[in-house]
Amino acid sequence: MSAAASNVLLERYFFAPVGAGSFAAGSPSVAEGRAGSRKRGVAVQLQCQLQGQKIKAARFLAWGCPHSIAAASWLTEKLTGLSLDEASGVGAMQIAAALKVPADRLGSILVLEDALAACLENARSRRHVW
Amino acid sequence: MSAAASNVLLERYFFAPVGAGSFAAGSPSVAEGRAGSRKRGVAVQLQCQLQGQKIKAARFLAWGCPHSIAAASWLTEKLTGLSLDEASGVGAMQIAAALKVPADRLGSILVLEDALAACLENARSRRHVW
Amino acid sequence: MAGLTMGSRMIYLDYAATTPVDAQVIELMNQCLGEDGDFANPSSLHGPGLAARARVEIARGHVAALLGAGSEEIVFTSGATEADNMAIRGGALYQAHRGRHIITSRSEHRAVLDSCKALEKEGFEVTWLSPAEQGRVSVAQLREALRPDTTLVSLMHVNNETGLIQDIQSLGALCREQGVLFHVDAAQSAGKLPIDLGRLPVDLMSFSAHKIYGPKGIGALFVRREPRCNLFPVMFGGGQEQGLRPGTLATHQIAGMGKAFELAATRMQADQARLVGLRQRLWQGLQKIGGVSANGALESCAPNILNVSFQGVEGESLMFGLTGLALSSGSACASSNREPSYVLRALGLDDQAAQASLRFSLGRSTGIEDIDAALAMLEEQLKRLRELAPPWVQ
Amino acid sequence: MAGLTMGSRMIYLDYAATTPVDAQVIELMNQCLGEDGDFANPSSLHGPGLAARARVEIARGHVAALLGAGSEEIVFTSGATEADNMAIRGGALYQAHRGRHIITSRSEHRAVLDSCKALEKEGFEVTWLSPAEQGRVSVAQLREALRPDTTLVSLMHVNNETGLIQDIQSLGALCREQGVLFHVDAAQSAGKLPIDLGRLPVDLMSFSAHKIYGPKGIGALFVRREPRCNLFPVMFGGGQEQGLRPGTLATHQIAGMGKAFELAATRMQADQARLVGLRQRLWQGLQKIGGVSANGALESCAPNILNVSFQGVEGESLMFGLTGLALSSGSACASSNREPSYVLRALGLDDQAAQASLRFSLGRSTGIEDIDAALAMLEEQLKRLRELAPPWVQ
Ligand SMILES: Cc1ncc(COP(=O)(O)O)c(C=O)c1O
Ligand SMILES: Cc1ncc(COP(=O)(O)O)c(C=O)c1O
Repeated sequence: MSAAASNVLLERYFFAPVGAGSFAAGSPSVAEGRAGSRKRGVAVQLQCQLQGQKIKAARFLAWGCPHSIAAASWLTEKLTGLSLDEASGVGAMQIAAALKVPADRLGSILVLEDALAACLENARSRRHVW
Repeated sequence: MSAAASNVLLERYFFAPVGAGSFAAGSPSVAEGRAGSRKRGVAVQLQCQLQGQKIKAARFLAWGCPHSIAAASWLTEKLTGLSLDEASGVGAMQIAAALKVPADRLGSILVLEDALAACLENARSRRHVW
Repeated sequence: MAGLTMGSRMIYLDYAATTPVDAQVIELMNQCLGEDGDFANPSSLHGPGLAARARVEIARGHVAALLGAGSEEIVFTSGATEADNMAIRGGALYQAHRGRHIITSRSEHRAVLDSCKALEKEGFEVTWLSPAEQGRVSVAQLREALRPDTTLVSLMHVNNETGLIQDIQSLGALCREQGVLFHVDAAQSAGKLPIDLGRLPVDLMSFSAHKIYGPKGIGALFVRREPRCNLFPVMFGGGQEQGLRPGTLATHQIAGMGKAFELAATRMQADQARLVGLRQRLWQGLQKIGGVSANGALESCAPNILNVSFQGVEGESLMFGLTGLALSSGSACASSNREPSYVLRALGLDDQAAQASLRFSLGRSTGIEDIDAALAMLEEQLKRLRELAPPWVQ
Repeated sequence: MAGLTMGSRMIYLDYAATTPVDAQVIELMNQCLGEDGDFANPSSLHGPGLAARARVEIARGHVAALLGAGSEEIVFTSGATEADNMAIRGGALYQAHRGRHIITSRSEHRAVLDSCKALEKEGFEVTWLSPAEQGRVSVAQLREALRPDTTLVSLMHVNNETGLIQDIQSLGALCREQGVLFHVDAAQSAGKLPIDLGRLPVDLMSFSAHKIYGPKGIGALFVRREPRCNLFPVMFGGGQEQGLRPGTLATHQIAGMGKAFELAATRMQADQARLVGLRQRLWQGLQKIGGVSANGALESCAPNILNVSFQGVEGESLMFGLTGLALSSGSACASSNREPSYVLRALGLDDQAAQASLRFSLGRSTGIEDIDAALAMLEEQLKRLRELAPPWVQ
């Protein structure tokens, strides 16, 4: 319903987002990262369910522009099956390119990148406990 | 073909002018008056064929706006049968009222009045000769 | 009633941005276009020109009649934007020898705001009133702002984003008392609320045809004759429209505006009564969904507009999600850029709340089933997007 | 060919005042008006808005294509009058820091003359060139008028009264060489003469739709991008048209203009060749009647216009007598008042000769039989009025 409507991937991940939701909180195998705020116009929560070094599954919650929601969804799909090291190689530019995010929306993607970083950081810090 | 087109008398006397033309020049029974010029935008020539004190017939030639042509024609009709004294009672205001001449065209009618005055003056001056 | 749906069940609820042109208006416009119609230049003195001129003057009469104005007080323009520019710029420049202070409010249409800002750059002083609750400017507030060098006050009748109705009667009375020109942008009120310029203390009033089922690209400025209101022209040329607005008169556009105003005169009461009912249904439905607040008390707003803030969702995603609804999140003009509505900001909303607001504007073809379908779509998207939002976001 | 006759055999020979709208243009306009059409606001971001926006951009492409311009260089306005105002006022104000001298000619359209006069009142200096033979401005004349503080030159392409074609290529080259903005009013030439803005040294060019079978009330200004030409806006508001021209985009008007320009591109050559022939027939017929002189050499004038002075008749009576002909004695804009044409005066005609001049302007529906019928009417009235004139009048 805007000029962006011709972006097929954007529409798919926005209207039928995979990975939407969250895992039961407090599980030791779930790492979580948050970034953004209402004031910034974007807020993302990313969770990864770990199996050893691997991301078995990922979930997101997002509040923000359509690109931020779609990108968060796309990211959960992307992360699934990656090792933590591989996951930390996924950056804002790759996400933006995949979803054809316009330049003026890169800010939202950077917030998403922050959430991923926080989540991976959280995952690594948890590994000590196991 | 202008805003004045709704003026029936104007149209009648403009498109089918009675009294158009001139009498053979130099006849002792024909008085003539001229007024106006190209520069003024109106020029009228009025001739009266006299029979004693009476105007037996009148003719005009006119160059100017539609009102001036129609008014000159109307005047020749009006003059026919009048005595010279009666004729000198016919003035610009009467002509203008009869043809519903708008205020911004009264100048043309004043030229016509001048032509009438000159014609009657000429008529009176000729009476001495007879 | 059929409801105005387009393509794959698109429900149009953006009548305040623009309306479809009424079938009777279209028919009349078509009579002024082609070889067999009155296509000639209304300034030409030949027969076809006079026929076109007659069309123009009939239309002028209809516009004047709806407003209780004299025909000679109606100047056709290319729209309300141009009328606003003419009134504000033209009025201020004409009065510049008396003073260089003008007054307006922060929630005016951009045509007014930007006209005032342009004058500011040229050395005029502008007082920008901050409307109080719901966007209303009070007489006391205006009185306080008036100065000996104030020459013009510009305040809109009905706000295009919230629908708020300004009390132009009282505000105008104060202006008249102080000998200050009073301009009112009535683009959103003409044909929707009764306007009687025979009684209203208004010197200049702007109108647009395309907000009431007339064509886009045509409007008018009311310029009072008694007491006479003089303007400096903003455009120069062929001397049309009493020297105030040059350019070949667009017969079909003017005729269309005249017809639209003529139709509004007969339909206004019934139309608006029906819209009050539909808006009520919409508002009740929204309240049932929950997490909503109206930007403006319904009874203070024009019956065709309902502006609502939605809690717990981000505005752009809400709009993007509502693929079946054609409506605006800000004013239509502002909606090409992503800045939050300055009108809602002026009402005290923060950026996010302003952005998560929708303007529902209803019109002649809106039916009950459109309202119900819109509510169903809203409910679905609101539920989905609220569930997607992290609970820790305020 | 049928010929455009109205009511009781009215022959329309006033295509330079305005043209009827082409049937294909009307059809397209109608697709943008009603509920089932693309009536939405082209600035709205919803589906219907985007559909309307697409119509606008397609039209912009057609206008640009006819002129060899880029789409982004076309700004839609309410007509050539507004475009002239924007170019002259906007250009002069933007450049005011560099200088306050502008140059134009005495035979421009009133939109240009009056825009320049308004600037004169605001402290700008204007050099009013007196065109030489036939209304032509020479490069030498322009060179002499240029000063270090000259910022803008405005000269028209085709004169609306005489049809004279100005050598804008050479005049523009001089302006470019001197770093001076060059504005050209092309209301009478677009779609009639080839214009290639890719090559022409013109910075700003004004257009109107209703002179080439498009609707009245819509036009455009070409604003060159390279080298970039900047303007100060003359109207302020919603930011449409790159901030240069506010107001809701009138989709049907813009679409209509686009179609008219698209059609002109395909028809121009054939149309004009035909008109050259018809004009030749008219001119030969007039010469046979006698007592006529052409105001402008035919080969220097646009093929659709023939301006003729008639000896021995007064102008208003000639017009009044020609009930079956719809044509102009001056420019259409000037024809509401009775002042003799200032363009013809500038050519050296006295008041009476200027007034006893007719502008014949031919168009797509003009046929041979229209020319012959017009000649018969002219012969009859000329004979009659000349006989009515006292022989002692010069
Ligand atoms: C209050 C108000 N004023 C002015 C305008 C501009 O009107 P127009 O599109 O006729 O220029 C609008 C609508 O866009 C409006 O809502
Ligand atoms: C040369 C010229 N410029 C400007 C105009 C004005 O055009 P518009 O009627 O589109 O404002 C005209 C026609 O009236 C014209 O002939």
